[in-house]
Amino acid sequence: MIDVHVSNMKERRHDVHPLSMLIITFTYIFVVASFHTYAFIELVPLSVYPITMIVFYRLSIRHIKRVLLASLPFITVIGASQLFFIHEHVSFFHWRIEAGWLVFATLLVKNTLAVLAATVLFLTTPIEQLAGALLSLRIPRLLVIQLLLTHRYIFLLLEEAKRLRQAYMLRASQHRAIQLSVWGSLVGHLLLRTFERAERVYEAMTLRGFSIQRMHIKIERWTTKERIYTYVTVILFIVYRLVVI
Amino acid sequence: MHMADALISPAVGIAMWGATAGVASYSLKKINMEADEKKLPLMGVLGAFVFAAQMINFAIPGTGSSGHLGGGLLLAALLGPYAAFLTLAVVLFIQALFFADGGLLAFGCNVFNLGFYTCFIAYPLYRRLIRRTNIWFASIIAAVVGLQLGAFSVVVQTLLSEKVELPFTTFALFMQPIHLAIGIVEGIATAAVISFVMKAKPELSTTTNTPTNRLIGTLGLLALLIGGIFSSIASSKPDGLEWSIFRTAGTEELHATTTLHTTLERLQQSLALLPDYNLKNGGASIGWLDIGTSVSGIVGVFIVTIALFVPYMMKKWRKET
Amino acid sequence: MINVSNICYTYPDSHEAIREVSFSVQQGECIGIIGANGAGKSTLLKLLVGLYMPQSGHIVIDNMHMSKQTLRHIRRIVGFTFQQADDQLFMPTVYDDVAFALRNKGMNENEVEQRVINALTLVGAIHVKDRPPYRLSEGEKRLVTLATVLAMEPKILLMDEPTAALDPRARRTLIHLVQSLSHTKIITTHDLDFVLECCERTIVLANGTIAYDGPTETVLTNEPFLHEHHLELPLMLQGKK
Amino acid sequence: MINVSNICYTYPDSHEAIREVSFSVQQGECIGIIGANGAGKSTLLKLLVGLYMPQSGHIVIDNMHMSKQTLRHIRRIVGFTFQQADDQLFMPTVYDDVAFALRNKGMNENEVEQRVINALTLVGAIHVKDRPPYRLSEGEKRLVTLATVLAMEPKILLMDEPTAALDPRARRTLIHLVQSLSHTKIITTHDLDFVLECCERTIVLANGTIAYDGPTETVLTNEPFLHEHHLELPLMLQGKK
Ligand SMILES: Nc1ncnc2c1ncn2[C@@H]1O[C@H](COP(=O)(O)OP(=O)(O)OP(=O)(O)O)[C@@H](O)[C@H]1O
Ligand SMILES: Nc1ncnc2c1ncn2[C@@H]1O[C@H](COP(=O)(O)OP(=O)(O)OP(=O)(O)O)[C@@H](O)[C@H]1O
Ligand SMILES: [Mg+2]
Ligand SMILES: [Mg+2]
Repeated sequence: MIDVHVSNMKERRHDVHPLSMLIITFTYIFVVASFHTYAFIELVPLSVYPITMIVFYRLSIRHIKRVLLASLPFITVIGASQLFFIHEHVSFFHWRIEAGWLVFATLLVKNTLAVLAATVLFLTTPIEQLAGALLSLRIPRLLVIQLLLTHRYIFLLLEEAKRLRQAYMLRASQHRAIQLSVWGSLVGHLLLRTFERAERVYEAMTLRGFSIQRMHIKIERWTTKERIYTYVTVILFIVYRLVVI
Repeated sequence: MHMADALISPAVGIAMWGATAGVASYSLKKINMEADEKKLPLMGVLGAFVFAAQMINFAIPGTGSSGHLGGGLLLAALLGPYAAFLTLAVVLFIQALFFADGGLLAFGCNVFNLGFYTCFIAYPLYRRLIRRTNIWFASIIAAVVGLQLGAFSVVVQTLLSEKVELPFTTFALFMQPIHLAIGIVEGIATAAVISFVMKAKPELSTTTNTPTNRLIGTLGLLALLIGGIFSSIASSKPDGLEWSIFRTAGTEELHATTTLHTTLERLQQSLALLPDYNLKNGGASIGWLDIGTSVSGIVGVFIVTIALFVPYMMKKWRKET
Repeated sequence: MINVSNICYTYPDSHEAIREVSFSVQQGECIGIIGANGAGKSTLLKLLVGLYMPQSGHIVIDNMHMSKQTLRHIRRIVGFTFQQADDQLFMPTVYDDVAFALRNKGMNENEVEQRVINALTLVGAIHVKDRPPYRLSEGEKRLVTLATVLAMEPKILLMDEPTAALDPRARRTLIHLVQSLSHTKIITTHDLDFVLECCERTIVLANGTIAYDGPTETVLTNEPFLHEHHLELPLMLQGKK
Repeated sequence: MINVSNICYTYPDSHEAIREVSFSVQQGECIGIIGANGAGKSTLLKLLVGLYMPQSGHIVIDNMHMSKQTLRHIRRIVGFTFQQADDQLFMPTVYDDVAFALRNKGMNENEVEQRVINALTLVGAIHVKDRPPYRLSEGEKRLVTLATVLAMEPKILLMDEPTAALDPRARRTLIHLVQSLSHTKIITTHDLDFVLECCERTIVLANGTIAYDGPTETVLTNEPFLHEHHLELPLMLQGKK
C-alpha cells in the first residue's frame, strides 16, 4: 500500500505557502471536530474546501481514495455501534429518523472531511517546505530535522524490508507468514543494518559538512498576500462555525 | 488504537496536544542532543525502522493468524525513554500526515496513548522485570501494561469528547481485551528482536540511559489519576447514554450560563440557517451550549491534571538522575 | 522452459521500466542480459520470479503461466540472487542461512549439512560458515548468496550481477561453476568478459526494450552497436587489438 | 599528504581486520588498493576518514594528526564514497543530495546550482537530477554518489569500489575523470584493468597487512604473485596473451 502513496509526490504543486496550508488545515479540522454529534447537514457545506483544493490542484484521486478507505473500518465500527446505543428518534427536517443513523452519518462525514483536509495538506506541501513552516512556528530544530531524516529513511527501509520479505518468500514459498523464530532474526538483521546505516548516514552527513545548527532548511517568506489569504480563509471557517450551529 | 479526528472534541484534542508538547520538550532537554549529535540520525533511522518492520508480518504460533511489531517498547529499549518518545512522536506525525492514520487534532492523544505509557511506564517496568525474570516475560508484561493504559486512555478520551454514545463499561470491555491480545503479540515480537540483537551485538542493548526505578511508582500514581478523573466525571454522570440524555434533557446547570452564552444563543437563533435537531424526548437544543459547557469543563480538568501531574513527574525524574 | 511475451512494467511512480519485451529460453541455455545503467535488467529478472507482476503480457515458466496461484510452484524451481546481497541474508549464521530453504523443505539434518557444506565449498566461502552474515565483507556476502541458491538445486538460476564485489579468483570460480552447471541460467551483468566466457546467447536491453537477442560472439565484437548501448568491447578483446 | 604508520584495527567482535599497516601518499598521487575479498580494503579506507579509530598507530592527513578533535577539519578536505551507494544518499531528490554539502557551507543558491549541474554532468547522471535517489538503479545510485563528492571539490578523494555496478560507458567516463583530476586519490577495487589505467602505484592487501606496495606495472604482470593473493592478470593483459 505504501509504494502507491509515494507515487504521488511528484505531482505536488507548491504555490500555497506551507505555513498557510498548515494553519488553514488545523483550523479546518478544529472547526469540523467542534460540530456536535448530529450536525450532519451543517458539516456538508464544509466539504467545499477540500473539494476545491482537490479540483484546483488536480490532486491524485487514487491516493485520496486509498487513504479514505484505509480510515474507514475503525470509524465504521464505532459508528455502527451507535445504532445499538441510541434508540431515540430525531426530527430531521420533516422526517422522524432514528438518531443512531444520524450520528453514524455525521461521524462518517466528519472523518471524511478531516482525512481529506490532512491529505490535501500532504499532497500540496512537500515535506521540506513543511519543515520550513514548522521551524517558523518555533518547533524545535532538532525535531524538524528528525522529521526530515525519518521521512527520508522510511522509504529506503521500506524497500529494504520489502526485499527481505521477498527473499524469505523466495526460499520458503510454502509459508504465508514468517515463522516467529526466523522473524526475530530477520527483523533483527534489518535492525542491525539500520543501526550501521544510521552510523554511516551520520558519517556521510558530517563528511559533507553537516551540523544541527547549520543544516539548511529553507524558510520561505510569508508574503502579505499569503497572510491575507490565510486570515480570510480561517475567518470564513470560524464565522461559519459560529453562525451555523 | 489510533484515535481519529472524528471522535474527538477540540478541547480534548488541544489538552492532549498540550500534554504531549510538555513531555516532548522535557524529553528534548533531557537527551541533550547538542552533546550527542550522533543520536539524531539514529533516531531518524530507527523511526523509519519501526515503520518498515511493520511491513513484515509473522505467524503467531498456534493461532493461524499473523501479527506485526508496534515498536514503541523496542524503541524505548534501544534509545532510552526520552529519545524513544520523540522518535515515536515524529513517526506518528508522519503517519497522521501521509497516511491520514490517526489525525492531526488527535495527534496529541495518539502520541500520549502510544508513546507516553510505553516509554515512561512500560519501559521502566521492563527494566525492572528483566533483572529478575527473562526477557520474554518482561517484555510481554511491559507491553501489555503499556497497551492497557493506552487503550484505557482511548476510552477516556473518547468518552470525554462526547462525540459518540458509548457506555463506559461496554466500550472498556471491548477495548481492553483486544489490547490484551495485541499487547501479548507486541511483547513476544519485541522480545524476539531484542534477544536476537543481544546475541548479535550485545553492546547495543545496554547503551541506553535509564530513567529511575521509582518511575514504577508513577504507574500507580497515573492509574490513580486516570481513575480519579474518570470516576469523578462518571459519578456525576451515571453512565454513558443516560448521562447524556439527562444532560440534554435540560437541567438547571445547563441554563445557568453566562450572559455571553445567552447572547450567543440569541445570536445563534437569529442567524441559524439550518433547522435545529430536536431530541424527541427532550426538546432542548444541543449545539453551542453543549460545546461551551463541555469545553470549559474538560479544559479545566485537563489543565489541572497536567499542571499537577507533569511537573510532579519531572521533579521526580530530575531527582533521580 | 521460459517464455516471455510482450510484457510491460511500469513502477508505481509511473516510471516505465520494461516495454513490450518478448523472448524465450530453452532448457539448459545460459543467457547474458546486458545494457546500460537503468536499462531495466534488474526489473526484468524480478518480473521473472514474480517479485513484480507485469501490467500486460504473459510469462510462462516450465509450462506454468505465472499468476498469484502458480507463484509458489514457480518459485520452487527458480533460484534468484538479488543485486543487493545484504537483503538476502537474514539468519544468525551463514550456515543457517544456506540451510534455511532446505530445512523448510523438511529435509533431514544430515542431508542438509551435506548440501550446505557442499554449496559453500563450491563457491569458496566455507571459511565463513559460522560467522554472522551481516559482519562479512561485501564480496563474502555475495558468495554466500550464491551458495544459498545453489544449495536449493533449482532448475532455473537467475542471477543479478553475480560478479559485482567478487575478487578475481572468486570471479574465476564462479565462471567455472556457471560453465559446469547444466541448469537453465539467466545472468545480468556489466562484466562483458564474463558473458563472453559463459553465455552462448546474449540479450541487450535498452530503455526497457530488447535491442539485440542472439549469439554472444556477434554482438560483443560489434563495436559501433556496443557503443550505442553504453557498452564497450570486452576487456579481453580490447587487449587483443 | 597522507601518512599512515603501524595502524591496527580489530572489529568489536574481535575480528582482526587491519594489522600493522604503514604507507604514505604524496600530493597528487593516485593509488590503487587491491586484494582478496575480506582482505581489509574497505576497513582501511574507513580508517582513513575516521569512520573507525585505529586501536594503535597513527594517521596524519594534510599535516593533521587524526583524532576526535581534528576529525572535522580532516573531513572537510576528504571526499569519500562508500562501497554501498545507498547509505550516502539521504535527501529527497538527487539534486538536493548533491547540493547538501554545498548548502551546508552556506554557498549561495546560484553557485550551488552551477556546481551541482556541473558535477552531475561530469559523471553523466544529469538525467536523474529530479528523481528521488532511493528509486534509482544501482548504477545510477553509484554515479550520484560520485557526483556528491566531486561537487565538494575535496583535496583528497577516497573511493571504495567506484566501478561496481557501472555500465562500461560510465566506467570509461570515470576512468577519464580520475585521470584528469589532480586530487590525491586512493581507490580500492577488484577491477584490475581500472587500476592499470588509472593508478601509477598499487598496494596489495592480504589478511589485513600490506603484501606489496610499489609500481602498478610490476605487480599486475607478476602472475604467480597475483594468484597467491586471489588476483589475476588484468583482463586486457589476459587478452594479449
Ligand atoms: N523502485 C523503483 N521505483 C521507480 N523506478 C525505479 C525503481 N527501481 C528502478 N527504477 C527505474 O527503472 C529503470 C530500470 O531500473 P533497473 O534497476 O531495472 O535498471 P538496471 O538495468 O538493473 O540498472 P543497473 O545496471 O544500474 O543495475 C531505471 O531507470 C530506474 O531508475
Ligand atoms: N562490521 C564488521 N564486524 C566484524 N567483522 C567485519 C565487519 N566488517 C567487515 N568485517 C571483516 O573484516 C574483514 C575485512 O573486511 P573488509 O570489508 O575491509 O574487506 P574488503 O577487503 O573490503 O572486502 P571486499 O573486497 O569483499 O569488499 C573481513 O574478514 C570481514 O569479514
Ligand atoms: Mg540492476
Ligand atoms: Mg570492501
